Amino acid sequence: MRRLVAILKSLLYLFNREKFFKNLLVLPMQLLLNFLLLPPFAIVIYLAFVNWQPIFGSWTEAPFVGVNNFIRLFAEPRFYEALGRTFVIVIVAVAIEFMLGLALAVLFSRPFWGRRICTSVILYPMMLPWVVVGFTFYLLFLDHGPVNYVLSSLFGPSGMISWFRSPISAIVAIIIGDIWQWTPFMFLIFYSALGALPKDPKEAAMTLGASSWQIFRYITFPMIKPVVYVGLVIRALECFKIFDLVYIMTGGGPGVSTETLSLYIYRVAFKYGQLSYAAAVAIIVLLSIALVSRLAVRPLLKEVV
Amino acid sequence: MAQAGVLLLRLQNVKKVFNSFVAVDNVTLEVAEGEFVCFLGPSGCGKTTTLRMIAGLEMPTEGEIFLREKRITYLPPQQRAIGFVFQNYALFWHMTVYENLVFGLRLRRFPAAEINKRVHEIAERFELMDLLKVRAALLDLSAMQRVAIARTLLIDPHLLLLDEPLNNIRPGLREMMRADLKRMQQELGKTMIYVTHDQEEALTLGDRIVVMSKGKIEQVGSPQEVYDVPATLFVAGFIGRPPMNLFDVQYEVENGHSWLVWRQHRWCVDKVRNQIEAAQPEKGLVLGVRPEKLKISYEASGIPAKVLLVQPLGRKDVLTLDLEGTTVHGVIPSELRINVGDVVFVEFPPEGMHVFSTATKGAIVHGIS
Amino acid sequence: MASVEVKNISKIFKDKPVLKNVSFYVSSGELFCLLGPPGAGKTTLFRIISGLEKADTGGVFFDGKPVTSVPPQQRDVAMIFEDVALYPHLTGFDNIAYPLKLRRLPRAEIKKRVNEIACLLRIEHLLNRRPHTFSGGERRRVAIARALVRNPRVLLLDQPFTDLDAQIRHEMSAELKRLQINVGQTMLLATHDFEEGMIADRMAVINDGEIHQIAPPKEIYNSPITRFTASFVGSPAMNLFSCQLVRTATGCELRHPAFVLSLPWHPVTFPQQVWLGIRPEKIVLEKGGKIKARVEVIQILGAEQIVDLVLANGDRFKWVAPLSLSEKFRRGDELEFDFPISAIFLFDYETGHNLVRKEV
Amino acid sequence: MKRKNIAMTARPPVISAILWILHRLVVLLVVGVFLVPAVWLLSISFKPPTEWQVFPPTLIPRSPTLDNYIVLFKPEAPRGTAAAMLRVTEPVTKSFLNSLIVVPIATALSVTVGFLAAYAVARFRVGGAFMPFFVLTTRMFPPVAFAVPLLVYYRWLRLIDTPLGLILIYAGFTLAFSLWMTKGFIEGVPRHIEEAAILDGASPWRVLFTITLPIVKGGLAATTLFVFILNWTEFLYALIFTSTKTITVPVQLSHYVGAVGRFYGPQAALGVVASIPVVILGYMIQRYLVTGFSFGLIRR
Repeated sequence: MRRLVAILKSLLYLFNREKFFKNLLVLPMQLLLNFLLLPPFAIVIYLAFVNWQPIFGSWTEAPFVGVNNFIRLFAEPRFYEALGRTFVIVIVAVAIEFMLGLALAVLFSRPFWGRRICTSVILYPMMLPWVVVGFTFYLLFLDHGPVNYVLSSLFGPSGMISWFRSPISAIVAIIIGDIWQWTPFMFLIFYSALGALPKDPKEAAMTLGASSWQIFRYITFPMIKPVVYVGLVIRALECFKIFDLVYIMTGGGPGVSTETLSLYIYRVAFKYGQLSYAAAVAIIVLLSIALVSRLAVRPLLKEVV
Repeated sequence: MAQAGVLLLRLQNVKKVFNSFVAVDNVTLEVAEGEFVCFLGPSGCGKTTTLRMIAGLEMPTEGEIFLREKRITYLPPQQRAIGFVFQNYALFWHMTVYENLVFGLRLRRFPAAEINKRVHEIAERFELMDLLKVRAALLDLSAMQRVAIARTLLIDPHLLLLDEPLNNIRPGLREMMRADLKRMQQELGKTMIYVTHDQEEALTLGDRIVVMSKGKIEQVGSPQEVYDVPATLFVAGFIGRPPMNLFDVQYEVENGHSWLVWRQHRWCVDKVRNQIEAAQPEKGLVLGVRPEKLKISYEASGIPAKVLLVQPLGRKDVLTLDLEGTTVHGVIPSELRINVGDVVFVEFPPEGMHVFSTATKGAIVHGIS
Repeated sequence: MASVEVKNISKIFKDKPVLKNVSFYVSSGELFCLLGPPGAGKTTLFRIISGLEKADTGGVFFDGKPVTSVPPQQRDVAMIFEDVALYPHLTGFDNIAYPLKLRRLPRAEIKKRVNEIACLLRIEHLLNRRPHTFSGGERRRVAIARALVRNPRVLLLDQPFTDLDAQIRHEMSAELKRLQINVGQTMLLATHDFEEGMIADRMAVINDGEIHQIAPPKEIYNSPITRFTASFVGSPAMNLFSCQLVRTATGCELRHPAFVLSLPWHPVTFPQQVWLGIRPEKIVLEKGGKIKARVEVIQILGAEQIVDLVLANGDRFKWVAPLSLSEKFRRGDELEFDFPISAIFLFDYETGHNLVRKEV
Repeated sequence: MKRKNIAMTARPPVISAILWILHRLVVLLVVGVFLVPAVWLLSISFKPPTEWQVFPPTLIPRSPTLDNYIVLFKPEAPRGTAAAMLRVTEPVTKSFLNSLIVVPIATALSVTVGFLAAYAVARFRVGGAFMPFFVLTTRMFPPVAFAVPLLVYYRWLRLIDTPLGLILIYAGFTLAFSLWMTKGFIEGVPRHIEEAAILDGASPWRVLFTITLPIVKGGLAATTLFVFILNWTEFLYALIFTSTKTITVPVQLSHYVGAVGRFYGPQAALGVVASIPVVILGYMIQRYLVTGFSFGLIRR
């Protein structure tokens, strides 16, 4: 019995040593991520170089076709259109969200009565299920919905637009929906950054004679630049993935004129079942995003490390 | 009651209340041109709040502030041209030292050549020449402090306010920087108001010291006055380290003579009898004697006391004595060899005996000789 | 209570030597002070003694037995950090009881010992309150109680009182001395304020990871063996003048641009350039004295006054004058001083070591 | 040095009063704009079928009704024309049940795994400084690109349309947020407190669970709620990896929009019901979000 206790004690001792403790902490994360990430990486590469569709039966016997899928991808006009459309949405939406978010953060930086309630009203869109936001804006932009009502009362009946008929107005509707849901995210980042700033430098600038605008331009904004950068990078990458809003509001229509990259991949893979081709597209997208985020994060790494 | 010299700043019944907490209570003060005034008091006594009201960073609830007889009570800080050095220096961390220094001048649209001349002039005096290109966040503490003062001086302020600037600098370096600050102030003749909780710092720096407690001014006086003639029990206890020894004594008149009695010891106070009697001695008196003034020796000529602790401080030793049950502090030159456990004799020097009224906490008489 | 010995401890951090071959011995129950400027390596040394960090070379011994490989949990060392580090989510009682709970002591005994230590440190009123309601002094007392309740072999205090008001700081160091006498606990106090360290039985002056001198505080004050120790211990710091050293028949002569002093003795070794050191309070005001200086700044400090003087060549030094002399001079006066021979120290210009005297 | 006073336009009190009012007006306008969509959704959800398509659209329903909400949970309840028109197949309760099973478990798994890993990263620099950014990039990839291989992998593991499958996906893809936010809160705990506990004799596990965890439990709660919101509102993976048995609320809503066509009442009602939990949770953690979101990049 005594020997058993001795073994147990040394095991416990081993168990407690820092190195063992350190690796044990990270183990669950590694297990989960490896389970979820590694096999799919292998599969997507395998799929991209064969030609397989679920209807052809088991994917293990699929014929090897080399880079055909990639060739087809780079020759596919619909892919480029979807990519172009996604870029347009990202650039316009994120730019407006950045300006609105910053303006709101400055507006809210000075305390006023009821600031807490107003802040929570501004933050709630971010929490909503994307599908609900999509559906709500779908209702708003209906031919006889409130938006057209406002337009008609302003510019008369001719001012009304049937939003989901023409591609441009459909995309504008989508962008407005995205702005409404994600301006709060940019607001939150700027608002917390302004809050975290030390107060002393601003007061010092005041005693040196700086007006509130000069304080913002020379002191406040430069100091929150790292956070602004992070906010923009994260929001741009997140917006690039836009799917729910488009799926609910326009379903990619009219025709494929508002189809974004994610919707295109979804259609090709899960509607038309061309999984090999979709795998090729997925690889290209994954690689480009990895490159972009690696580049975008590097200046930040220099700053933080 | 400002000293001789042109009146620069006047505070009149200034009061500041932070939702029901009275931070500053009816402060009236005058500061003359070229003076070095120290606000001294424990943390939370309202000294920093008063400083911030002079700079315009806080607005008083009541009272007025005048700068050269011009009312500036509600003027924003931008228009007061009053320099403020913060406790953690408040430099523009993302800018270089040069950009910090020129910030004020650029706002005033000074010509570039003029700015350059002035900056290099003051960088020379503050030994910042080789730090001009360094980012403020990477400086060491004393450099940060020098940049903070230089930056403020460059806008040639009416007066300079400093909020415990030497607080996080280690003792050895701190003495040197105090002497530099004092010398620079005398050379530039710039009026300064310096806030500190360290009584030694206030005594060595201030031409005049404003002792504050719980938002009120306890006493305003030269370092000599607040040390030798403390106006209240608080000032007596706060100035001087180790603090003044205090004894509850009774006032008795016996066969024509007036005595202060403590336990079975008595001291004749005939010379100051009328002052004491004018302050209702029956309400209770407090006798205060500074540890440095106590005569401590082995000859049997005073009250016996046992030495509990010897705390050497280099050139002098602080003794903790048990005088008939009450703890008393004494100070002796370190050459005098006294060690723990000895019995020594303590004599109260008549000229060093301060008498306070227990009721009003105010001083009645200083020295009964 | 255990004795602590540190042998040839060296540590390089990011290829900068932080500790260079540090050795000293602290007997059981002694209050030992480690005095040095910030960045001298005090904290790193304490982290090595407590086991939180490993030294590159050298060993740590408690009562002669090596503990270098013993993990911090079993080394039974208590440390008070500069930011005191109380457990913010526990009450005063639970903070102090935490180490005892880890040792699975019965509840009754924990309660007894916690109350015992609480009344020794006069903090009974803090036991059922949370740390954020404590004042600076109270936080230190609870931390000390938490450390002493388990009678650790060694108590390390890493600059515990630096951010307290001056008044409370000296009360706390007196309190430490009182605890050392009552409890007989071996304590190591690290500080950069020499006044705080003067209550120790012995003091080690450390700078840039090197021990300059180990001796009782008074001995270090009166006979510093290096220039650094002389200037670091004492407030205001010792005045230092760089002079040429010339051998003469009767001893030696110190040539300074503003004055010349002759000494009846001369040092064993004869460096060309030396530092002349004299404590500010040892300087004597004397008509006809050799040293002429102009009064620049007078600072009155209660019973004394600190006078800043500047020599003809611009060198500055300080003089501590008793108040009784205050009427004798004002700012701008030219005064004459004499440096008493017994109060003079000579340090080698390069090495900074005190030069050994040789009576002629 | 001649003193140049500053050419400052002193703001007379009148202008600052106007500014004050203007500031309040703009705030109200902004709040209004953010409320309009939600109010419109609510008003539709209380309107009978007749008022769904009326032009000009009315904000306050003339004859408010609760049918749209009732029909969600009990489609067979014959309620005049509304039910007949709806022909809704299955009730919403199943998708709510699925969501209430999958989302909490996935959240708990994600935060637990994330917290443990965050502690290792914050305290022992495991994986170097780049590790947290690597985990963040899992968040960068467009989910649909990742779903392609995952679908084949899940079919092979027979995890499609199973709660376990969805739980693993949700936990994995919110791990980045769990790790990032808890790391920020852990770094808020001064190291000395943990070292004091070590010297008191506590083993590394005991330090983690009796000292660090209690101090950061506020932040941990906020992270849990935030991850809950992310999982509750997730749509794409739920759409692809579930078909009938484990569909979640967002997928149910998309089916509604597609299949039921112009029946905006019940769709709006489901939208409102799906949003209520997350809006409440969002309000509760607002304070933590404001502090947690500056990514610790603001410093001297």
